[in-house]
Amino acid sequence: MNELTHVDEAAISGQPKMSPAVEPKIVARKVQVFYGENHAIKDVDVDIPANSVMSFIGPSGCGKSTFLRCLNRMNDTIDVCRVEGKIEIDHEDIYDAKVDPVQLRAKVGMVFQKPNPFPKSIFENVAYGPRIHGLARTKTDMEEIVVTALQKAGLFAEVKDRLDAPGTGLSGGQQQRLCIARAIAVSPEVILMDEPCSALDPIATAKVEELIDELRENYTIVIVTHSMQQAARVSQRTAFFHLGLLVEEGPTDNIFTNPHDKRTQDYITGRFG
Amino acid sequence: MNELTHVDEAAISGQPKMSPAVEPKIVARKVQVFYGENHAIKDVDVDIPANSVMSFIGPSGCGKSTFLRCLNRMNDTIDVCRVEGKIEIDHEDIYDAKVDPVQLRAKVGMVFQKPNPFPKSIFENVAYGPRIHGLARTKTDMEEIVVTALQKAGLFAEVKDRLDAPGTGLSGGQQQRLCIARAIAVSPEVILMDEPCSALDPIATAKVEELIDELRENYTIVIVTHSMQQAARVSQRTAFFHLGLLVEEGPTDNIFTNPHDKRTQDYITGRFG
Amino acid sequence: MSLSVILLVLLALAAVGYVLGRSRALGSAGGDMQKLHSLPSYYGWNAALMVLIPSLLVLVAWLIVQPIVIHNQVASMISEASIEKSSLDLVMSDVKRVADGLDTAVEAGAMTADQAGSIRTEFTDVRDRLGDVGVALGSDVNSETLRAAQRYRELAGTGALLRLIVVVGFGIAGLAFAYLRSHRDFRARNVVERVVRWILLSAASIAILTTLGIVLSLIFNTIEFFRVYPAADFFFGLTWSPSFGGGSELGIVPLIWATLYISFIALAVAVPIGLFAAIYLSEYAGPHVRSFAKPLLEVLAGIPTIVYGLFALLTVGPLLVDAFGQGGLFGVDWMQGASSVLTAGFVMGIMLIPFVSSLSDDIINAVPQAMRDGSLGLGATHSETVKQVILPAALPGIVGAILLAASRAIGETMIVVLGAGAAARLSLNPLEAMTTVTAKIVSQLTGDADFASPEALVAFALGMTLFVVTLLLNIAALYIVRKYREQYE
Amino acid sequence: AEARDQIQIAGSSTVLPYASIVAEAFGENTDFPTPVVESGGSSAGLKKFCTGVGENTIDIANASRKIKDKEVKTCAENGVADIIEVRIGYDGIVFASDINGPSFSFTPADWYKALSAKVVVDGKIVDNPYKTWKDVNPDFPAQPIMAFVPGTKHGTREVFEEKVIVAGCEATGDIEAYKEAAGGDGKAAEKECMALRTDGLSVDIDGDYTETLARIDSNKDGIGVFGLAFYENNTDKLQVATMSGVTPSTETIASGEYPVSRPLFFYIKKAHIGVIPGLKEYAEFFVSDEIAGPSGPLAQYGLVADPELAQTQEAVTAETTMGN
Amino acid sequence: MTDATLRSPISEPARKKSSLLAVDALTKKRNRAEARFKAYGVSAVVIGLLFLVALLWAILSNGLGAFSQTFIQVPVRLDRTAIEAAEKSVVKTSKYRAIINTGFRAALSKAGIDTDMDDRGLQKMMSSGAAATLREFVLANPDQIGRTVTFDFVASSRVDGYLKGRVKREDLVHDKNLDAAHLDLVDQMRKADIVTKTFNWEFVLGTDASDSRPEQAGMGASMVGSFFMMLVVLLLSLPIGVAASIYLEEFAPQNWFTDLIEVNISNLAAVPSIVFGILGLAVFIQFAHLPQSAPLVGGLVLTLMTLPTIIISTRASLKAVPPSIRDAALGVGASKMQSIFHHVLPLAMPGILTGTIIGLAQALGETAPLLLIGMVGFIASNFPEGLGDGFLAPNSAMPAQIYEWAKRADPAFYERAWGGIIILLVFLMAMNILAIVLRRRFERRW
Ligand SMILES: Nc1ncnc2c1ncn2[C@@H]1O[C@H](COP(=O)(O)OP(=O)(O)OP(=O)(O)O)[C@@H](O)[C@H]1O
Ligand SMILES: Nc1ncnc2c1ncn2[C@@H]1O[C@H](COP(=O)(O)OP(=O)(O)OP(=O)(O)O)[C@@H](O)[C@H]1O
Ligand SMILES: [Mg+2]
Ligand SMILES: [Mg+2]
Ligand SMILES: O=P([O-])([O-])[O-]
Repeated sequence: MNELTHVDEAAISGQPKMSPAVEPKIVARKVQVFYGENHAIKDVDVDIPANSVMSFIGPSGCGKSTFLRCLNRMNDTIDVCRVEGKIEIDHEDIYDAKVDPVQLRAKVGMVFQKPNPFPKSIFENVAYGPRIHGLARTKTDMEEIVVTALQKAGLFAEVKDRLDAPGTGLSGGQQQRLCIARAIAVSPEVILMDEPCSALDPIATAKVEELIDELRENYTIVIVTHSMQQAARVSQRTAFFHLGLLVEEGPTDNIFTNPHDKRTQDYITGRFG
Repeated sequence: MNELTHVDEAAISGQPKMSPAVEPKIVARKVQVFYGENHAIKDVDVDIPANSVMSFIGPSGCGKSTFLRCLNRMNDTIDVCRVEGKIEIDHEDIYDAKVDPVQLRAKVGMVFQKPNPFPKSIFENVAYGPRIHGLARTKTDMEEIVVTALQKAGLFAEVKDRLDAPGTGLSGGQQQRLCIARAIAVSPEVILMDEPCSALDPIATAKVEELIDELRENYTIVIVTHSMQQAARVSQRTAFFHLGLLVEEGPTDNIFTNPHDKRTQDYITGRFG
Repeated sequence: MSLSVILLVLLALAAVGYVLGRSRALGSAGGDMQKLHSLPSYYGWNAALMVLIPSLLVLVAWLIVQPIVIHNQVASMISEASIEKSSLDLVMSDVKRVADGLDTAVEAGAMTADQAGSIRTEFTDVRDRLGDVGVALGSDVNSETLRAAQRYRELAGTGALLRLIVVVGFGIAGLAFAYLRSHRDFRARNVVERVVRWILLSAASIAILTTLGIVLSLIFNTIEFFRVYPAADFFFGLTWSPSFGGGSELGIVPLIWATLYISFIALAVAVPIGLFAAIYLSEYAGPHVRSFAKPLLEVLAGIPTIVYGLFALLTVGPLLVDAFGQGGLFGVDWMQGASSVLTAGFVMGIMLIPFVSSLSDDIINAVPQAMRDGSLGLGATHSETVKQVILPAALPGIVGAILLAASRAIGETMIVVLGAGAAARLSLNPLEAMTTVTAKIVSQLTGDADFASPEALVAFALGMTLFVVTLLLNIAALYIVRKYREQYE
Repeated sequence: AEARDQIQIAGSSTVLPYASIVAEAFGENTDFPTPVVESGGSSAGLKKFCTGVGENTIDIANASRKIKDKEVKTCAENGVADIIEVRIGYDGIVFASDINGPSFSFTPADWYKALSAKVVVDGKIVDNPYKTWKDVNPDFPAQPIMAFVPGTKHGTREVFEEKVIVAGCEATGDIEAYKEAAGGDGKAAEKECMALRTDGLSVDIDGDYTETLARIDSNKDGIGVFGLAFYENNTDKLQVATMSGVTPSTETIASGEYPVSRPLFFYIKKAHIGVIPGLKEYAEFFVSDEIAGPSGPLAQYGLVADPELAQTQEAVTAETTMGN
Repeated sequence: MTDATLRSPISEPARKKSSLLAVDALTKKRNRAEARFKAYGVSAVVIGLLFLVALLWAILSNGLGAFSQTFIQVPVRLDRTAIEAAEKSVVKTSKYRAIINTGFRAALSKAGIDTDMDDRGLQKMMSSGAAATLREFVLANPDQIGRTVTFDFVASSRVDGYLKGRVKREDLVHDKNLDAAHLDLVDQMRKADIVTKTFNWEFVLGTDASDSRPEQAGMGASMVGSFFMMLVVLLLSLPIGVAASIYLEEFAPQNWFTDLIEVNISNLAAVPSIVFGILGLAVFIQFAHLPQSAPLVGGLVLTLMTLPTIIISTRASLKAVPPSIRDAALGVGASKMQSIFHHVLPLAMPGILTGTIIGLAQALGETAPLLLIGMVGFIASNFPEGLGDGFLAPNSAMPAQIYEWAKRADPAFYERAWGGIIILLVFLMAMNILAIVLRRRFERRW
């Protein structure tokens, strides 16, 4: 522990902090990710402030999802994937041997890019998380949690008559919202959302954005999005990734109005490639 | 055949044509789709003109994907799904017993909402269609087809060094583009795209839109999208679905600037729900 | 010999058909594959199938009919007197043997073909001549037999020639037909796929045919059994005690009971161990552990059951007696000898481990990673993910594996005979010796009782009853699986 | 169709060892191919034998019992009318226990009292109360009764019941009590004698003598019923008990001194003689003095040579069928 | 109903902030459950492997002895008159034994061993097959008559057992096949290098021998029988099983007929193997007139028996292939057939191969059905002469051979039965190795 803290201090102090305004919830330093030979994330340093929304933008394949998956160690499940560097949440190194990824993931929830409902009923899909974390004492508690989560995700009205139908029989956008409901039902501290609105129509998108705004008060949210409008609408800070590098990071307004880096500028003006 | 044409005429003449300007490629009349008890598409009539782009918009779960899947009979694969009514492509009833769904699907290609690459190499993913349709005589031919398709889908640059790597190891957006490449590699007459850009960043989206525009000259394209901007940018006609009904259909400009139906108006102004 | 020639000719024709069909289709499209309805190879396959299928069907029919025709022709040459002396069947087999002998002699060069057709018993000792080329005959050849044999050879020769002509003719006709049809608009793929589909259907129908065969091969003797033994006593009798002298009691109840009991114990051993092993191998173990542990466990399925039987009798049984027998570890006197339901069930369970583990492992492995990610992403532990997401998704396959293991348990003999004993008993105590339906089928079938007696015939009735009982169990299982099936994606 | 050129034999597993010895020697000593000897039991063999005549059926059935009249009838119905019966000798049935245990000299009465389901004690028919051999006969040690007897599928069981249990029943006089209870019905009384106890002290063996041996191996108190040949090959593990004072051996059985034995047979389809090459030669070879005689390899292996072998030889040579 | 009217647990988090490094009570509990679960898994595998080790230990310790064999070296003078006399008698081999005896005595006295044993006694040292070996040699090499040729005769099972430690001096008191005097002789002969113990190729490659000659019995012929049977099983059951599964899983309409087939298949799995033997006897032998005891018939019966196993496992793994893969193929215009053969089948391959491995293992070790079609017993001590013969000539199979040996009286057969099991297992592994390697290559997650 000692030795590790030691290294931390050194590593962190050795880097200029990018957003000293708020106390950062998540601190990443020199993160490298390899898929076998493929160097997918290169030397990424970023601070993610608490109780705010940060969005990751960048061209497809630049490593947004990969980096996001580092934050709750979902990359552990990919055999060929190797993560280096240091990521701290609340000053605790999440790659520390003592950290239990299970507890980490309960604290850092995730909505995946491809909707992946369980082959269970809609109700069971949402109830699953609260049940394993023991969040509901009674059946009524559980029902309340499920209904609330579905409402938050804007799905309840559409499925209230068929909570027992399989979640896999929903439309693409419905599945996505089901996955959002599933993630917020366990009320994590940090929520990672990988393109949560990509399959959603504008109205559903607006609802989810509203939800994100609401959640921000108590949670730290990281969202990957392809829509710069969305990034502008919901996030306080934005990070721009390109070819595995974090090119630029800062207050959303700055990034969009006054980017420092040529690549960022090119990207947001659509002048890329 | 005679008898069938007979019925057609009656059915079609009984309905007011909605877009008499161009010769329609696809004509749908009184289409009903049921998932078991769930009545997902109700009485949809639509003409889709040749050599143009038509977009389907509407809130999530309204039946866009379901209707799209009727057009190449992909719904045949879902046991509980039942389709009624008549759909004609080039004046031939595609639900006729004589029609070979395989030939139909070769003619009517599809990009699915959830990217579903084969667990094979990237090259094989794209080469598969051309191979079964005998589109390439030699290995070089095949390579050319694959490379061209990947280039058109805007993926080639990113994967050219790892054409032998599995397609499932790509990022979400890359997988989506791979599926687009796979669909256009067999050069169908009609291309159905279910939210092809939902996982794509603006630049990739722009490329795909460019591709759609280019393809329009020779192909008929139907695209499901959540982005009204995208619908406005790429399509000549737009159809708005709501709760399984086709509420309104017409030239894209009209729909967005001067919708007849209250529901359409509400939807495009974001005043829904 | 000529049969393989025909087959070779047909194969060659099929190959030619493939090439011709393909090239003609391509030609009709001006060499442009895209103008064809189907891939060129489908036209080739179409032609090949058109050559093979009709001609092979004709060949099979010919193979069945020709011997009958020849047999009848030759049989008419045999005099009443010789039939009187033995039987037509035997005389005919003698004829065939002599004919074969002549063939062999010609082949070996001991006779010319002419000689073989013209020798007479009056001038030649045929038995001797044939003996010289290593053809043993049971007795001297009389002139009638020899003439019949020569006629037989003649007919067989003509038949073979005709057969060649007709079968190859069909092949050529099929080839021509397919060739003419190989045109760019011809839906070759659909035709080929339809044929393949028929092939698939006929493969599936083999199960029905097998069942039919089993029922037919059991039913007559079963009926015979019920004619000599009252059905009610058989189905409801609580005692099983056959005896040679007659007066056997042949109640099936104790046997069915023990069958279910032993199978249950076997599954109680195999399912937890097998399932946990499968989960461990597919979810936790690294590729190295997996790649050696899985095949090793599969060896358990390949060890002959007699070894398991001896293992039960000599190792497991005595251990159990040490524990539960008189003056044993637990000081209880529940077990008399090494043989018991528990002994057999336990050892059978070991044998069944790979049935559960290997099949389940494959199924669990096939559950998409996205399911695991979804669950792990919610903060579930690996075991929670397995229990609540993966196993339900893999359930149909796992149930299939368990059913297979159960089936195997019901059908097992050797382990029961050695591990559970041979005496039928109706008891709840798993430490007592009992025996199963299958074991009794084997013992009554291979026993010494008069084969027309109820003691021997009962084997068929037992087989039939077991068949019906398992059929009912399977229908129930099918129903349950249908009800709880979960489909991912 | 190719003609069959080797003799096909099926039937009793008791006869199998002898048949295999003869078949092997026949193949070695003649120009005929070695016959195929299937096992599967007397009943199954006779059943196959009686399916009909012709190449597709077997030529010889081995049996450890005489063919039954009903079977002869079925045979005849299927065209197997002329059957030559050949008795090859006798199978001695012996009682043996673990070599390191005490030795026994039994009488049939001891076995009856030890194994019968019911016995007569003080004039009353009661469930068998005996638990040790000493209870049965005070001369015996107090070893728990544990008998491994042939299962009901075995022909040996019939012999055991008739020549040991019923004989013992008669010797003790218990049969009279049963007869009385059954109202004078002798058949019923015999049945009563033969019913073996089901409390686990008498264990049926449906398998072979190797199984019986293995069971004695795992339970040293056990006493098993074996074939003489099997015992003679396993004298390192087993000690044999005398019956009524006679030690079983090929000599004592042949002379009739030792009472428990059964004849072994094989049956030939006469119709196949002259058709299947070597069939008659095989039969003659089998019963020749050099093979089946008292100093031949069969006796060497444990078969009790038939004192009337000469008659059998004659019958075979003359192709005398049953009933003639 | 609007969302705002509902109390939301999200605005007041149910879990208080906690350190990741300190594991909370619930997580501890869940982790313990996790550890337990994993431990169950490990112990399941370990238990399975322990049983395997125990069984293999039993097999090896009992069976390895069968792989060595004692031979006695005897120079035999092939005397013409003696041979001619022998050829005239009914049981010629018994006369040849006398010729061997003469040679044997000479060899003994040459080695300075004198014995007063009679001829019968001497014969007990050697397998009764020795005479047949000699006769065969003489018939094959008539030019050698008159010369002296040195033979390695197989020693009798008792002598062999003595050298292997199986037969003890004190056991021979009641043994009529050998007595202590013989053992003294063996000891002396060993000193004189007349007896040797070598690897027993005859056991691996040879044919069965009768009950009186365990020392001569080998697995070779039955291995060939099993080989041809397995060939039939593999060539029929794999394609038919896979084809049937594809039909049922992918093409069959959901109706009563499909259900009937489905129930039938699972029911066939529960049919005792001996019933398949009854079927084989009735259908293949009595109805179709295929020959008795033929590996072809055995193979057909075992095919029917193996089919359910392969079908059940294949269907389960076809079911496990996600529908999106099928959609993807259909979407680019592949026919259903193509989507199955190009995409679904390769993904289902591991399960199919597992079914094949288990099904073949079962078929390879099965005896009961062979009993009824005549492949158990003392069968054709000859190797098949060609391919056709391999399928049609009477032959046994490995498990039947083992089963036969296990029943025979001479304890030497017991050793051979276990040795046969070793060969069977080696055969099994050789047979499966390809499937196991293939399966590893097809295994992947998506
Ligand atoms: N396989 C299925 N089984 C049962 N119901 C289904 C199935 N697929 C879709 N549905 C239902 O049919 C309705 C229409 O679904 P569809 O997928 O067409 O919606 P959509 O317009 O494509 O929505 P989205 O934009 O979210 O993809 C929805 O209510 C959905 O739940
Ligand atoms: N499982 C994997 N195995 C190998 N390479 C992978 C894997 N997942 C992603 N990659 C590669 O890593 C790089 C980054 O992928 P990532 O999924 O992080 O992109 P992304 O920014 O999320 O893109 P998108 O917006 O398209 O989802 C890509 O080049 C991708 O091909
Ligand atoms: Mg991504
Ligand atoms: Mg959709
Ligand atoms: O096999 P058997 O008929 O002799 O018991």
